[in-house]
Amino acid sequence: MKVIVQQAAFDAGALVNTFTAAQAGMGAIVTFQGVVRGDGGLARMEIEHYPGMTERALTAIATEAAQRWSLGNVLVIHRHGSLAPGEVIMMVATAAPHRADAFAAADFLMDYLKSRAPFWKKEYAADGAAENATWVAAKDADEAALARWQGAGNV
Amino acid sequence: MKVIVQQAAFDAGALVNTFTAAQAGMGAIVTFQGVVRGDGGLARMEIEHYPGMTERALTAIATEAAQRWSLGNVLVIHRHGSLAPGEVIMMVATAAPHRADAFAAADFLMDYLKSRAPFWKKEYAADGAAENATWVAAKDADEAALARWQGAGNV
Amino acid sequence: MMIDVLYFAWVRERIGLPRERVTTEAATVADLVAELIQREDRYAAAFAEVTALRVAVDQVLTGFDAPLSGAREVAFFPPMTGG
Amino acid sequence: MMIDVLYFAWVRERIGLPRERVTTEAATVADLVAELIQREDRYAAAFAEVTALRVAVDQVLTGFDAPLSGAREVAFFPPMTGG
Repeated sequence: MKVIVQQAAFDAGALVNTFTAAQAGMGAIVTFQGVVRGDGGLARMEIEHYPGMTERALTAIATEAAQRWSLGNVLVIHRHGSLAPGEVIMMVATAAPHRADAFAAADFLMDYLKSRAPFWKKEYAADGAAENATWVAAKDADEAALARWQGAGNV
Repeated sequence: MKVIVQQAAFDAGALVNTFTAAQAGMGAIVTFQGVVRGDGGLARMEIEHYPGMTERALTAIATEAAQRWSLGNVLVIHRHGSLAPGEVIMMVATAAPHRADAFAAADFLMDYLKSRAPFWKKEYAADGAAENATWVAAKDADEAALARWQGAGNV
Repeated sequence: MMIDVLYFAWVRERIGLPRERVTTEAATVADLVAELIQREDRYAAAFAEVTALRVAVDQVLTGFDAPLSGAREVAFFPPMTGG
Repeated sequence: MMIDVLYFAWVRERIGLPRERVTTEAATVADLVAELIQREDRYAAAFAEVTALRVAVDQVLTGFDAPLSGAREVAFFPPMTGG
């Protein structure tokens, strides 16, 4: 299990290949990448996080996934700082003997990461003015999504 | 939408990066990779397919996914011929504005690809003897999995 | 009419060839299977458990009751195991 | 006792600083919030809608009724929006 929090861009494809090559006996690899959308004239976003707690929270979520499903490995990488539209914000990867576990675990990781890992996004419009920047509001749907996982997996 | 059927190995990471970079306004990229497992002393597998129908079936499945969910793009690549344990058999990638659609579409693609695209696997043990090679049997669970998608998405 | 008949995986192995051109007046896939079974034991062996087989007419999955009128290509194979 | 109090996102912006060391005898997170609100308007503004906030004690998410006994670090922030 690996959890990485960094400001720098990462090569998602290279990470995926390394992750896949490191598995033994895993028939299924699922990845999710979150990408900055340029909707509504977004120029860039700033991602703030809580150093220390971020790594703890991501590790706890990954550990929970590994307890619920039969997984060979889990990778979580999440950026912070300034990101432009089209940039990859984060990625999760799961390896499992069977595809249902790999899919469910990746889906679970995303739902929990969104609502339980301490990241906050601030969006800057094209004029870049700080006074026009707005914090992204959490969606009720994101919190509601967690209820899907009550009793899911080997719990 | 892109469907590729080939014998040669492919660079999954490079394909993922190209796929991700080509999207506009898509916030979510999901990939699934199927990998040859070396269970029970498997030395290699041979994947037979039905040239012509394979591409048609994969295109039909990808088109169905694009009709059911709000997707920006779909990629399906599947190998045939001889593959050793650890080799990547196939990959699907989906791009969507939102993660729920990207996950559901990838999951759907895999279920349908497994039971509706004309590929057949034959497994060879370490001795490599053709008379000991066995065709992989379809699982009842794979057929049953299709029922999950009754009415799922925008249908 | 002339139809290309294709066999895949263990159906191909049991019959011993990947494809052949068949002259037939069969109205449906099931009629064609009945004709093939009459030919030789290897066909009978391949089609012994027809419920275990899948069929495609002109590269589209269909049922054994599908009509063959106008069909150019019929393929028989076991359930798929891709992915 | 001395506790490091951290603020993130718009909570940080309203209060105007990312962290501070606070001397308090508050028994719970809610008691600490009540003390902070007394200090200055900017705290009152930040904690006006306490139900819209999340709290972590020693880097673990918890509720506002959580005890502070032995705590070294308390953080206040809006609901997370990662991913």
